[in-house]
Amino acid sequence: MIIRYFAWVREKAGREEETLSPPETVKTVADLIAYLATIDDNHAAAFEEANAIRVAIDQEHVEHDALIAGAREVAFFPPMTGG
Amino acid sequence: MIIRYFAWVREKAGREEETLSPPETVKTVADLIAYLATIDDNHAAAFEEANAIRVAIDQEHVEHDALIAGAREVAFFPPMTGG
Amino acid sequence: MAIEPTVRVQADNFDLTAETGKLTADRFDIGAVVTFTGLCRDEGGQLSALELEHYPGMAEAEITRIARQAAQRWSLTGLTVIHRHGKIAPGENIVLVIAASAHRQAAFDAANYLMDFLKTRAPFWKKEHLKAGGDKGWVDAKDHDEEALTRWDQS
Amino acid sequence: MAIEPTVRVQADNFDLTAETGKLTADRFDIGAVVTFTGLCRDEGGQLSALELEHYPGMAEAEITRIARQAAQRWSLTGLTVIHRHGKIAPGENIVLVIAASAHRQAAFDAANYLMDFLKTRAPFWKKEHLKAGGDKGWVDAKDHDEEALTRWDQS
Repeated sequence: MIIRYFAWVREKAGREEETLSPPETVKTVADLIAYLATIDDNHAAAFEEANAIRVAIDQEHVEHDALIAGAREVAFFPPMTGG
Repeated sequence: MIIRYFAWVREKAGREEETLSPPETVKTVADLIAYLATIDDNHAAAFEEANAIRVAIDQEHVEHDALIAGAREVAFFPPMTGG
Repeated sequence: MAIEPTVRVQADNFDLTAETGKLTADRFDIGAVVTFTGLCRDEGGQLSALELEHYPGMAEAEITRIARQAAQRWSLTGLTVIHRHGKIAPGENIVLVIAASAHRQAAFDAANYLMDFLKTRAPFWKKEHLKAGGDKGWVDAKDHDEEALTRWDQS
Repeated sequence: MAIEPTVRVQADNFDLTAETGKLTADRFDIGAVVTFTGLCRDEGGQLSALELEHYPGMAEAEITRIARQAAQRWSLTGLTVIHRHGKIAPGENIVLVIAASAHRQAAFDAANYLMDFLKTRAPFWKKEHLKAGGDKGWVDAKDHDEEALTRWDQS
């Protein structure tokens, strides 16, 4: 699974993307966030304000309760400020 | 007093403008319309549907009950179709 | 203080980029520019031209009056209205409204308001000339254009 | 059938007249074209540039999704969205929406809808770079942008 980070989530995580295989107990986006936050201090900082973080699975917006089964790419980013 | 006509009011009246001095009994726009309609057949045709006709006094929209005292220019035209 | 609108009534066409550039050049307080362009439609393919008759003097005065109302009501950095007169071929431009503001909704609303009031208050009249020769007479005013104004009533 | 929108995400600037011309050329069924241009503001005079980070691929996909919703909801003859990324100087263009329609209100509403949804759904993030060096960090999303969406709810 490819994990991508944007804006301040990217800066805090200290990376643009990484590829990893979360354990089978990780079912939802919220589970994935909790799992990623345990990787190291950078990841912990990136996900400190978990509620503020928006998520896309395979480039579509999803909520934190979405299931990640079958996801190829999961992206984490702050609320968007386009336009 | 200058009287101006536009669009189908102009075509029916058979003229773009004319200068005339209505009698003192002509107080309002409605009075002026009634007076003009008596001038000849063309004028009668132009004002046949009096309710459909819009009026401006000195280039500002007015209603048919507006007073014409002091008016320099009175214009008659159909509902506008600009834009 | 409300800005002073730019109003032009002309036979010539206008250029969107050029007119917008006049409002935005060397400024850093504009976040949003909304333009409205009205064009001559001819879905039936019958028209040779639309002829726009206008009341010179009053056309400029009335558009200016409406534009000043918009500039009072919304916080704008610039407002331009250009209305063409004379014969206009199908597909050509008729009218341009440009509203510039710090924020997007003021620009959208001001341009929308301007167009609603221009339709029923600006002294212009349209006659349809036919390719086959002659004309279809004067275009009737539409009731729904008059009704559209009520949404701008302020309580 | 709803038209297919044109969506571009690019570093380069765009031209209003040229982009509008692509939608209107050789057509006689368009009565109204509304354009919205979003520009980089800098009222305090502190910014050297706004940097727009985006999510390549998703940015195009999400804008296309929003644009198709607008094309379903309103009767349009054309719809173009161009969103820039990278460093943008104060006063420069950021985003362009063009909605063309037979009738004016559809064009206004579609462009207005597009901008509301782009603000909060298109994956772009703004960072403010300062003339004095360094940056002011990432621009916060605004609550009122999220609230603006509720007016588009359909009953």
